Amino acid sequence: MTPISSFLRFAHLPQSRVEMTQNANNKTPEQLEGHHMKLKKLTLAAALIASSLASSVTFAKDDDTIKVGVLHSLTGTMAISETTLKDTVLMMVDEQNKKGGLLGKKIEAVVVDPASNWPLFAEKARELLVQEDVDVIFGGWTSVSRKSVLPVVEELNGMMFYPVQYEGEESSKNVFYTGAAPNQQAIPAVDYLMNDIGAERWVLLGTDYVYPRTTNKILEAYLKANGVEDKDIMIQYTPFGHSDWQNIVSDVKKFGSTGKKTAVVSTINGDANVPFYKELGNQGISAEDIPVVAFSVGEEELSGFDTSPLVGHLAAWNYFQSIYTDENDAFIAKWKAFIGDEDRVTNDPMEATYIGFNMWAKAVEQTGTTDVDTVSDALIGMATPNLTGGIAVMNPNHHLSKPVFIGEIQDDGQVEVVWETPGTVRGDAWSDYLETSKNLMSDWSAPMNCGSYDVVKGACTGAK
Amino acid sequence: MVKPFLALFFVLSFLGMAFNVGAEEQSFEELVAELPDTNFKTLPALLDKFAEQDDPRTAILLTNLLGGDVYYHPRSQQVITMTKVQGERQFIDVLTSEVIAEPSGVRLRKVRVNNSVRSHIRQLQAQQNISDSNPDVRLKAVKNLLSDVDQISPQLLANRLQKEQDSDIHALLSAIAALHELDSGDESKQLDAINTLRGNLQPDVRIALMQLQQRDALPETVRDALNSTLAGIETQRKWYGWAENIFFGVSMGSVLLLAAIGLAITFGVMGVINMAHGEMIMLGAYTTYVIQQAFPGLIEYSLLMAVPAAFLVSGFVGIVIERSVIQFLKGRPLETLLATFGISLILQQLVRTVFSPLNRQVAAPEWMSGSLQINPVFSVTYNRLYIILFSLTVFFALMIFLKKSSLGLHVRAVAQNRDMARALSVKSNWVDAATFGLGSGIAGVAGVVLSQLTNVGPNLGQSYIIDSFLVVVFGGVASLWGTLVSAMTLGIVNKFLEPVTGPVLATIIVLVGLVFFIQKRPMGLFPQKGRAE
Amino acid sequence: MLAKLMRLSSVQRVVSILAIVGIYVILANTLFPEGSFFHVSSYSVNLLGKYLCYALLALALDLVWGYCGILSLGHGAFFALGGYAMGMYLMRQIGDRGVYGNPELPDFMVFLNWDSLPWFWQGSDSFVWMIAMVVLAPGLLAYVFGAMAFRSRVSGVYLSIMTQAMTYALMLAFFRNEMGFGGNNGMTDFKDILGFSLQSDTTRLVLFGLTVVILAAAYYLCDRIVTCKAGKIITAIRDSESRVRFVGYNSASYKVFLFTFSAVLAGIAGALYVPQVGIINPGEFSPINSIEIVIWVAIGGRGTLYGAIIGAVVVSFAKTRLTGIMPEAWLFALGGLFVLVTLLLPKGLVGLFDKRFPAKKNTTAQENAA
Amino acid sequence: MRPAMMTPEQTGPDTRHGMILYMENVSVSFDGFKALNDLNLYIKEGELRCLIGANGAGKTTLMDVITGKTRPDTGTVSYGQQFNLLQHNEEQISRLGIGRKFQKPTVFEALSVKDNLYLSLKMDKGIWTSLWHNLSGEQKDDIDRILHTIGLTEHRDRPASVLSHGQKQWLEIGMLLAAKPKLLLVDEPVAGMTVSEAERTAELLTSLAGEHSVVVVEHDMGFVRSIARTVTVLHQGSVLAEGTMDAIQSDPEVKKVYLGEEGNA
Repeated sequence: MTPISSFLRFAHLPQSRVEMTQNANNKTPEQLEGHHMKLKKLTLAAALIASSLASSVTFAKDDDTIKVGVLHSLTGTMAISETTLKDTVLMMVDEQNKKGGLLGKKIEAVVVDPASNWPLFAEKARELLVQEDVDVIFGGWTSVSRKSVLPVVEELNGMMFYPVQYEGEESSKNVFYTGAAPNQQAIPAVDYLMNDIGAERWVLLGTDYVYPRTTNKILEAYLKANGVEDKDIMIQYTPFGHSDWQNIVSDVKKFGSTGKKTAVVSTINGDANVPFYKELGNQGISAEDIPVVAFSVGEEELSGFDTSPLVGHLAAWNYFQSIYTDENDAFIAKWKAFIGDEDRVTNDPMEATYIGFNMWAKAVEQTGTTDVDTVSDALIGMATPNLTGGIAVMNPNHHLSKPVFIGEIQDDGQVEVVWETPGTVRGDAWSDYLETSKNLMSDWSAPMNCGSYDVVKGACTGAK
Repeated sequence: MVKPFLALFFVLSFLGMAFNVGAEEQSFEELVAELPDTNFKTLPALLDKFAEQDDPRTAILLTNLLGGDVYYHPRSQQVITMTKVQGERQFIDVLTSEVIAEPSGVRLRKVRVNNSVRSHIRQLQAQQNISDSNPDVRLKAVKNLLSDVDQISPQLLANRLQKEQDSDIHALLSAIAALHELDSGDESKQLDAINTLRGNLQPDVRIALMQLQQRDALPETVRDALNSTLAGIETQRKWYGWAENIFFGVSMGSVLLLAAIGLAITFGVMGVINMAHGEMIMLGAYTTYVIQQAFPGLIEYSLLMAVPAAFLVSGFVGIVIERSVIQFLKGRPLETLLATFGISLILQQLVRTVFSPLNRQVAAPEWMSGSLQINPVFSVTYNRLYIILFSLTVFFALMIFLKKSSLGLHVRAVAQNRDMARALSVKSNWVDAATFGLGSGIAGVAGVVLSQLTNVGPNLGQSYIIDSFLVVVFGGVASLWGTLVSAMTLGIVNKFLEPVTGPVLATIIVLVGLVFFIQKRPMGLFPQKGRAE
Repeated sequence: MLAKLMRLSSVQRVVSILAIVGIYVILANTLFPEGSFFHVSSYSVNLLGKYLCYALLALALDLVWGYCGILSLGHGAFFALGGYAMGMYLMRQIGDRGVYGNPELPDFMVFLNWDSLPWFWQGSDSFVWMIAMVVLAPGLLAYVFGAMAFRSRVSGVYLSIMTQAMTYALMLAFFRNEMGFGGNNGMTDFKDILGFSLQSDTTRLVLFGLTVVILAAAYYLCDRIVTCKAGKIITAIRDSESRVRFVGYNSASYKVFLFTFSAVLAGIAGALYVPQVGIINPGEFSPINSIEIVIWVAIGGRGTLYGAIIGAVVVSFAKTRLTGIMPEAWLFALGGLFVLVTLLLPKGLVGLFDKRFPAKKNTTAQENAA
Repeated sequence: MRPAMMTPEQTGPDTRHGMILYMENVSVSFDGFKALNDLNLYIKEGELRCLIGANGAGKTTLMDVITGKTRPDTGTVSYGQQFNLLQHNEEQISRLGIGRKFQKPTVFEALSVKDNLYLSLKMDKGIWTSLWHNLSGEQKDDIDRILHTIGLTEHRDRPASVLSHGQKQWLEIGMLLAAKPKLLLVDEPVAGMTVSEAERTAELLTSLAGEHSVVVVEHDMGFVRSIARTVTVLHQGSVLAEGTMDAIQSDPEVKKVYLGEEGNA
């Protein structure tokens, strides 16, 4: 029996229902017969559409492979940043397979394109987990993409590694945050500017979305706690992709010409950075007068323009390509070979992906399974080398311990470290400097098992 | 009892030794050998020692350190400068000043400098350069001193004031002298100093005056003079603030104009809802990139070459699009939206495939960098200045072209009445292709300009398409003058709103204003005139 | 035989197909075990539900564009407003299950240190309020915008670009955190609706069924509108507005009515979309989204109501499949599809379809019934 | 929708002085060109008036002014004694009972012939009525009668787009009839018609006069002669002469500026 004929038989069921409704419409028997034929065809077509939607279900899961979902935008506005991470995951998978795969199985990367479209992120995450049955997802860049995916991975009990620095104020059982939390980037950077550079006046510039808002809120609270007055803080938000920075840069210049050392903390998002820095260079704001420290500008962004007018401006990350370690040298060499381009650079989210992948692989090796709960438990406390000569540790709050580096931009687009934390800093899911979250903590290990535990109330807030 | 003496002796002799060692002049070679072991804290002291020497290599070393070009070999500790000469890397041994081969097999380690080291180097240079024979170097050095006037001794200052011939530098030196006097505490000297500084717009001068104002014990006369001088400075600053805003507005307007003017032709004149207009801009920007890659030695001229090249590339693509797609959609203008949207997706992905999704680096030529300092509080950046001039040039060239050339005549004829033009045997097919090519080509030229301002990436076009449509519609479709006025209006309004409302709200207000404006004038600023319909 | 087939009017056809698809999908999802050839997975139900929301949105646009010549490049705004109304309601249903555990305020407000709900959130925890807002928010915006624009006789590209400016301005406004709608992140992590968990398959199935029913009802309504006398006037306005005025019709009021009705449909589509997709954010206001709606309608076939539905489903389906199958080249395929359809199928996909299964003219069908 | 509009439509123009249309001192200019120049025109109730004049004499502009398409720079236009037409827009003017047939036949191409007439019927034209409206028996009869009058009965269900030029002219006249206007403005009704068609048109227009006031703009002097009782000659935006056809033809002024130019017509 072919599937089609079985379809036709099955098609009787809804058809008779429709006949009844049509009868109520006083159709002649003749017309009804017409309906009959017509409806058969229509039913067939409808069934085919519905089944073709479901077609992937019929793929039996291949037991010889472990599937890794890659959920990074390859088109649209975020492709600029995210494509690199897709390639990084592919490189890691490739390498792992060369080492013989995992648990004796090959790893297969399933790449989809959520196209910088946030609802599509949720849809694609569902597709990866349900249709493709992947064991883990590496993906996301923007906060909103993560927020969109979050309910899906929680509902389907998937596992996701999110490799980008973010605003914190979140902790999910199913997500591992391998990028920096604000206390691993923003606070140390401000400390450096305050103590080593002697900054007294502050400009907080950011794109108007949640990461800059949160970061600036934390920084504002932090600065005030350190005795900075309101009049010495200027906060300005711009729309996405803002390209005309003339006034703002000029305002910064004026704000900085009062004799007090002024520093700019920039949480400007990807695309708007190039016009911002170009304007900065052209209006002649030198790093020695008004240093700008950025949290979302790395080697990749800097490779998109000529950095010579910007030498000395700062960036704060947990990794720089310029750091000399054997692991890093090897990683850079491998990356350049994999991508086939001598001029490609590496950056912090790539390191975060690297750490995330290695941790996951190690946890799978250790537990001998890809079961999400088992691997999750094993991941807590897991330690793997990072690329900067230290050890990354996954904490019970699903955030990493990382070193923090402050670097100065060079004219070749690289960033040279000028300051670093003595050891690693433990990522904080909930900021200590915010009224709303200072009493919250996250611990996904037994017995607490809670993403937002209120230490004052002694209860787990939120749904889980 | 002996012990303390002994201890003192040891301490003293140790200090003496240290002093002796320090006093002993180190050779340039010895100092260079210390470079690899320095850090940000120790480097400035080492550089001071370099400065005390008279070695001619020091100046070169300082310049290279400033540029971050000094490296050392991790094993041999050989100190090397690595610079790029015409895109090629060149390695020079610091001691011998000779070009050497690229050290193989190792990543050279950098002698790292940070902002404080760099500003230390600049001050070392300034102290040396204040007596330099080149007036430009002197000017830079004196400006550098202005922010910290105590770096220069009154004797040296008096000496320089006497010798200095250049009036600009002399004025700056007198300002420095006046700043010295401000602190003197002598009433008449202070008054003289304040009068010297009257009308001086240097931010450092203003700061010094404001600091003086903060002091409690000031003679009445000094305070009066101080207040009036500061008030004068503030008034001037306010005026120049306005001038600056207008400049910003015009400059934003000219960017909008450039981006929209091509669309004014394809959309305004031909009626094609050209969603691929942004991608034509993008192609122009990528053309600039390709030109710079092809002629790495000619960065200074790359833009001049890119303008015609981008015009041709985008124009050609435009003609191809017109011939292959749009010509079949005559009389179905709304469907051109669909087709050109498809084309725009394809072009974006094409660029992504060919050039990678990453932004490409387009260098700014020297003459486009920096700013023209009109006075210390008002400067205009060169790139914006050239862009204003360039976009107006393009605009008027296009106007003249449409007025005088036969193609222009045909374009206008077809735009006004297609059937009539055809009846008069204007080959409207050919005219359409040429018009679309012209509009696309100008969009490409806009891309060259935008490559100097923003990201050169696959999404470049997307960020300008909406603005372009708004500009054309606000101005009145099919009116080039309208496009000019509309672009400038939007730019200036935006730039005057922005300081008050912030950029996000400014854009929203402009958009809502536009919607209301169109209710009043449903055909834009410059509607097409005519009796019927 | 063919003659008999032709008797079926398009409205009956579409409603039948929708009923069949709806019932088939629901039954196939519940009756057949997973892994069976006939099983339609919950994932597919969800996806299909999303397509049908898009179809409703396309239907709304086709009504104004295909029948009245109003090319709105801002219909995404109405869709998003409906979605936001639903999102606000769903947000309030989270109650104290948010991360900060505040029973009253959504998480993002707690984070912004707001201590009480802003006025426009008052009542948002009521289902009835939500239904009212889903209709009123897009409806009022469309009414005000339409009343201004159509009375001032803004038309053609001017109108199109103004609608685009409208949605663009709204997008920027909703991006602002001060607006109180969650800024760039929008609203997400919804828990339940009317007490039913949004994660449960049954709720999903019910939402899907509801979407089918509403789409069918909307189709029927739209069909009624375009075939009644007002519909004829609307078509006449599309072809020669000034003539309609000389015949004595206040064309502006017809356009305002149609535009408002269409916006309400779009808002309902948005409200159905949000619980099925799980997120609403300002990206829905982006002008590109609105252009996409136009593309669906054009691909399907403008001026035929079922064309809009076909276009929305086909393009969305293509996007889903292509972004999975060929993640790096799907834009080529999609872009190529747009160009080819425009060139080869000026009437859209239904142009193909109509030649093979020409539907009986609606007008005559109606007359027979009368 | 707008019940307030019902009243004037029901009352109709106040024609107690025998005049249905007053145009006084009307001037219109486009970019300096005076299309109408201090024009005065009065139309009596039930009158059939022909307007003639060279191209650019202002005939179409005059109609535009009456029907609200163009606003005059100066002057007054009133319908009956009580309606100042300058305060009304096209659709209101139409509902007041002024119908217009355009120079270029404009019918609703996508609609059937019958629907073209249906839309033109005199009735409430608000959106709510239109949404729920079904043709009454009386209205169906009206349509059938008009279809018969204009000779398009067998084309009733065909789209108007397939009609010939002449048929479209007829349809447009039919649409005018359906609207039952008090005042008809007819711009070149016989352009593109055969001789016999033109004759029927002349007959129709003549029969309309009396019950309706009719203003006809026409170039075809033969046609004008066949229907006209009073002829108004426009020249450079003003009335040059007014009177019977014979009087006009013997007017030396007219001869000079108009017939002299197009004397062979």
